[in-house]
Amino acid sequence: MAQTLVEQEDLLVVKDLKTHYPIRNGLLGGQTGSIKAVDGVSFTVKKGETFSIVGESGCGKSTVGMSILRLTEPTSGEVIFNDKNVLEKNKHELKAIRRDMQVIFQDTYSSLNPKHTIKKILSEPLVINRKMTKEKREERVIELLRLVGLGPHHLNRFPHEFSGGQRQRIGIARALALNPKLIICDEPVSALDVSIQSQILNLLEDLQQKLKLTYIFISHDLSVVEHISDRVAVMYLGKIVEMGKREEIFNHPQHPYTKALLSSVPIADPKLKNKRERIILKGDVPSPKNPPKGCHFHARCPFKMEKCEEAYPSYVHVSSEHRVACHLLDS
Amino acid sequence: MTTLLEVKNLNAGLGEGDYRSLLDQINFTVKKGEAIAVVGESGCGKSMTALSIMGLLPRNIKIKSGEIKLEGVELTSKSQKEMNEIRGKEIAMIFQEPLTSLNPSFTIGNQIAEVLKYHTDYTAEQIKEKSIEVLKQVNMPDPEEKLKAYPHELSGGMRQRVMIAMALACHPKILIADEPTTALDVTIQAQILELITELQNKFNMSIIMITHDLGVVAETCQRAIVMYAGQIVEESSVEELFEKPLHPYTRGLMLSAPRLGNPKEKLHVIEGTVPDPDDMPKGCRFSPRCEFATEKCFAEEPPLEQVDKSRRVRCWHKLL
Amino acid sequence: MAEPAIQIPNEQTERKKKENVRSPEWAAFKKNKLGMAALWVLIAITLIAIAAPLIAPYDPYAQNVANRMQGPSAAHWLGTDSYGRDTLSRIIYGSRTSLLVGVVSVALSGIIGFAAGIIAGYKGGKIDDVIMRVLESIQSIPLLLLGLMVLVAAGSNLVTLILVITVGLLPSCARIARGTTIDIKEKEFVKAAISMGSSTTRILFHHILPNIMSSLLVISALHMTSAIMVEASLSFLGIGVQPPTPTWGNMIQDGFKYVTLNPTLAVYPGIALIIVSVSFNLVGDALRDALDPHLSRKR
Amino acid sequence: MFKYIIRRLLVAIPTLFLTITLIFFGLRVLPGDPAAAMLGDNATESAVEALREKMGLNEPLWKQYVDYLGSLLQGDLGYSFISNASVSSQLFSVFPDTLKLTLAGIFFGCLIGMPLGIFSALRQNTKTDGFLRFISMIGVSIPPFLLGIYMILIFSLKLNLFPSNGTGQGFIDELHHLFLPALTIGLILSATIMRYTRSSMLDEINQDYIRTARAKGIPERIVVYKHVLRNTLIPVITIIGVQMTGLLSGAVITEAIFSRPGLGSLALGAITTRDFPVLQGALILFSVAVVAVNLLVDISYSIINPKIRAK
Repeated sequence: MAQTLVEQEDLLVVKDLKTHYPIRNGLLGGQTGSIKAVDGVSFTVKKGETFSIVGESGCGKSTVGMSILRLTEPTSGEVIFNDKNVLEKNKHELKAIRRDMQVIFQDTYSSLNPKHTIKKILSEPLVINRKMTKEKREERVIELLRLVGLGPHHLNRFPHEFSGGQRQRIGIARALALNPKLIICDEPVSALDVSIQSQILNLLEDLQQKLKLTYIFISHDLSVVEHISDRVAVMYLGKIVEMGKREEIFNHPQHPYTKALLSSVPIADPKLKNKRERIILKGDVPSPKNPPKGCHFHARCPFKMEKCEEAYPSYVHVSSEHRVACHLLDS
Repeated sequence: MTTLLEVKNLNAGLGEGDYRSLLDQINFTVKKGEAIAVVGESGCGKSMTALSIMGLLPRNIKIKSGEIKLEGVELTSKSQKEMNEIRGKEIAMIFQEPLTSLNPSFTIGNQIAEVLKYHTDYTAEQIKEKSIEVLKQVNMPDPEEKLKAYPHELSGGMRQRVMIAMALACHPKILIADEPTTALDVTIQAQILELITELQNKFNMSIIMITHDLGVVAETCQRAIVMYAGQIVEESSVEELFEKPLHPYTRGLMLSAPRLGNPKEKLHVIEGTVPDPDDMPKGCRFSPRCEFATEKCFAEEPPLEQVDKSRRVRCWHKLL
Repeated sequence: MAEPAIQIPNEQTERKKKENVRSPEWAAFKKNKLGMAALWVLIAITLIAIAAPLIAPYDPYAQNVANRMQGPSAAHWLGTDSYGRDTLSRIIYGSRTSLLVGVVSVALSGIIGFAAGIIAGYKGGKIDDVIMRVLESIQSIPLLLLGLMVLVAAGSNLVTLILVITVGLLPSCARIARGTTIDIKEKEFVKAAISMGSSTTRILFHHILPNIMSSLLVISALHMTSAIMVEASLSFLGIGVQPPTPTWGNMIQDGFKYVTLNPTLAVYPGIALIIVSVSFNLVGDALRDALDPHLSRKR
Repeated sequence: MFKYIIRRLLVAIPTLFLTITLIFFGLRVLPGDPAAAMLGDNATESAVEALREKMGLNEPLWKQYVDYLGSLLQGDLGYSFISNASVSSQLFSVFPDTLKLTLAGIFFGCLIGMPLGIFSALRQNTKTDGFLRFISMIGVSIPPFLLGIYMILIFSLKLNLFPSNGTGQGFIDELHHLFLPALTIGLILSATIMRYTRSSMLDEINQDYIRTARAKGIPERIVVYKHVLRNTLIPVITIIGVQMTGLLSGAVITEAIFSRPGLGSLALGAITTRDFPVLQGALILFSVAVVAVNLLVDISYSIINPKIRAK
């Protein structure tokens, strides 16, 4: 976990980011509408912290990550990384920026090229970006393997010879190869068993301290998010509904959705079973193809008011870091 | 409480020649009206245990020995045809992926009616009434309309409700739920778990909840069986289990999962991975990953020992 | 009724034996006896075709009117045709045409079709639409009739014949390449490569091509059969390779003319044709099984 | 669904247009002079030139193309160079014969292929399955003309069961004549259908919802016939569309071998006389047929499949 957050510089500023996917359903394959996967998201990530984005499937959390990297092309907005606007850069400049921003994926099978050995996988970023002698490169690859708890004897093996946890370690090593400043972790432990999950979470924390990394941690698992984050953003249907420091979000949630989300998590303690206050939401997450008018959450919200159906609430600052988009806090 | 289902010394494995053991000496009972959890990581044999009870093991996996008795009646010797009288009527099962578990070509109504058609003497009229009734029981909005819907027209949570409705249609004595909420979002998971508990109490139904999530165990079950590498390593009431796990693996599982409300500095780690059935460690199967392992653990396999009336553990160095 | 196997989700991961790790595909292929046998047959036939002048007992063009339409004998193992030419020698020489037409048209259609498919699949959008629409149109022209037309208009010759078959094979080459490219393009290792700064060329040659190579190999093997069959059909109709150059197609045509006198004349070259096309299909199928046991059922 | 059908129709039109364009340019861009080809090797230069003039080959290419499209729109495929008869009327007079043969072939293909595919899948990895798969492998590797010849050799010449040529008079006799050629096409199609049915069935049997059906305690026969078969056979229908070009080519050559009238025989006859307009007309008609059948298959698939229907 990161040190004190006061006075830390911003590494990444995201302003009003929108990523809309066209829906092609017209007669000649024309566009009839759009899925607003990410619809006006703003946040800043400070150097050395872990910023988490949490939400249910379809809320757009992964799209935010992919849009920052421009692996998915955003529709509008600003992504300022190290004082450079990522969205305005051309191919060449982008390549330079991307060296400092790397990504780790959920699916450890598809994130490693099955035809390449571990050596080749880990050498690739070095071959592309660094002028290095073969010997230097090999040294660096072994150093990377050691960093994630693997060894030189793994060099000539193929991804399918490893377990899921080991493959994720390789994915992390590859992301580290170019000494990035920011790593976007897209559900990095969701596909792993509990006992392996803790290995990877600990590794990520160790690496953060050792290498002064900044993480954007995307996950649907609130327990994992609480464990690893410094600050948390809760997303619902393309928008951030609540954002704040970890303690603020987990101990004093303000948005009804955050509250419901937290109370939905099953707790591994039978003694708490009947003591917890539980909010069970009615209905399903609406389709992002046509989100409800007004506050997107109003259809499921236990505290719905008239104005919730009419206008999307603007952000209310509960504290300097903690902001909430809910009409309940308007007054 | 009366014993409903009894699984005795069940062994199952893959293939004929190079036999690979997948289930080893599985022993447990399910009492009337209780919810029992089978917990473990992937590859520990929990789904295999469920499929053995249903008589639905894949063709290449065979039960080698052991008994499965439902109210004293032996199931393993029954033919597939005889098992059809039991499946869906006495024991029902729901699965992890509600999307792929429903046939995309038939309406919800058709798929619910099917269960009733082959297990009751209802007329078409009665079947329809009953179908609407079970959909109401699982809190499905506009059940009559939903009968005409196709699975792809419903959300994941709705589909899982349909699966549960289908399972409930004939009032089974046991419901086997194989990771019923793993594929669902957390707010939907809460809905479904609440529903399952509600139905268990309402119909005094027994539940075998197969899950990897200790949170689900704590919230929905009274008793738990912890499995590792094809064996039962611990059995206990849920309260006692969380109070004081006796097996190092159980303890490790509990400590390694981050828990809401106490963000600790460092997570506990169980080193290594679950062993491959091809290459099981000698002695205790957990020994290579166990922080308490001694020489005895590497050499001799511990028995599943009765500790007190309701607890059993398979370990040489129980964490008493 | 046999109880079909249910797939076991996550219960145990299939782990490949250690020694097969380097090339699990080749190891799996070797296990397929039928596929291996077919591969040997093809190797043998290729060698025969190359060494035809050394192997053939007679000159395939040497006529001997006194000896026409003979049944099998010690001197002529498969008898003689209506001009008294040795059938066996003509079949041996015929393999040259079949294999030449097959190899060249499969190679040509592969180079063009795979490239078009990979570009369509990788780039997507408008380019994809245009390429696919053109190929769809080609696909709706019956190849055999197109061949007839073109060969009539341009005169029968080997080059035109090969070009026609090449055009006919293009759509399915492109389709396979496009489909597999899209599959691989969506994989996260490609996204990772982009985020590391890989150029498009590098992604195509380092990441996509090696992963779709095996599918392209499979379709090429299956296309050999198609090419050989079309060549034989056109030659049978008398507009492919012209007599007296021996091809299996025109030998069958010749035999069919005298089918009442000596039916075996049409049978022997036919059997040769079937052996070769079955072999290519068997190799293709075995390859597919070896590459992806799940994919093998998709056809 | 209605929208889907309309969209599918709108896509078919440019495809058809492109196909016709490709045929036009394909035939003109390739080397060789059709006029010279039509007249044979001994033609004088002036005769060739006269024919070029008559065929409009001396016009600029774009003019030829516009004229060609214009007359196509009016259903005019030109006039036979040999008989001077209208090509379209010639084509349509023999079209029913080809249609009959093709439909009978599809009938045999499904009749043989589907049950064998199901049978083979239910006995997956047994000797029976292996044998059937090998047979189907030969089936997809044998060119139609060869199978046709062997059919004649065996059933007409050796066993004398069926006639080897002509169409016959009266319904029964016609069927008698139709049997062998239709079986030839059908057998080859059945090999593909069998392989496809088998693989589609195996895919289906491994689906989660089949496990659900079993868990419901439904009799195995219902599981197979209701849950597996329905989803198996729907996609099998679509391969008939995919196989259409092959089927028509098969029909052409089968007609030639069995000396039956039809589009194929007409086209083949036109080759010997070098009757260029007839050949081009046949090619266009065949291509239109392929596009149309694919359209029909897609639309009927969308009607059967609830997932597309919902759109």
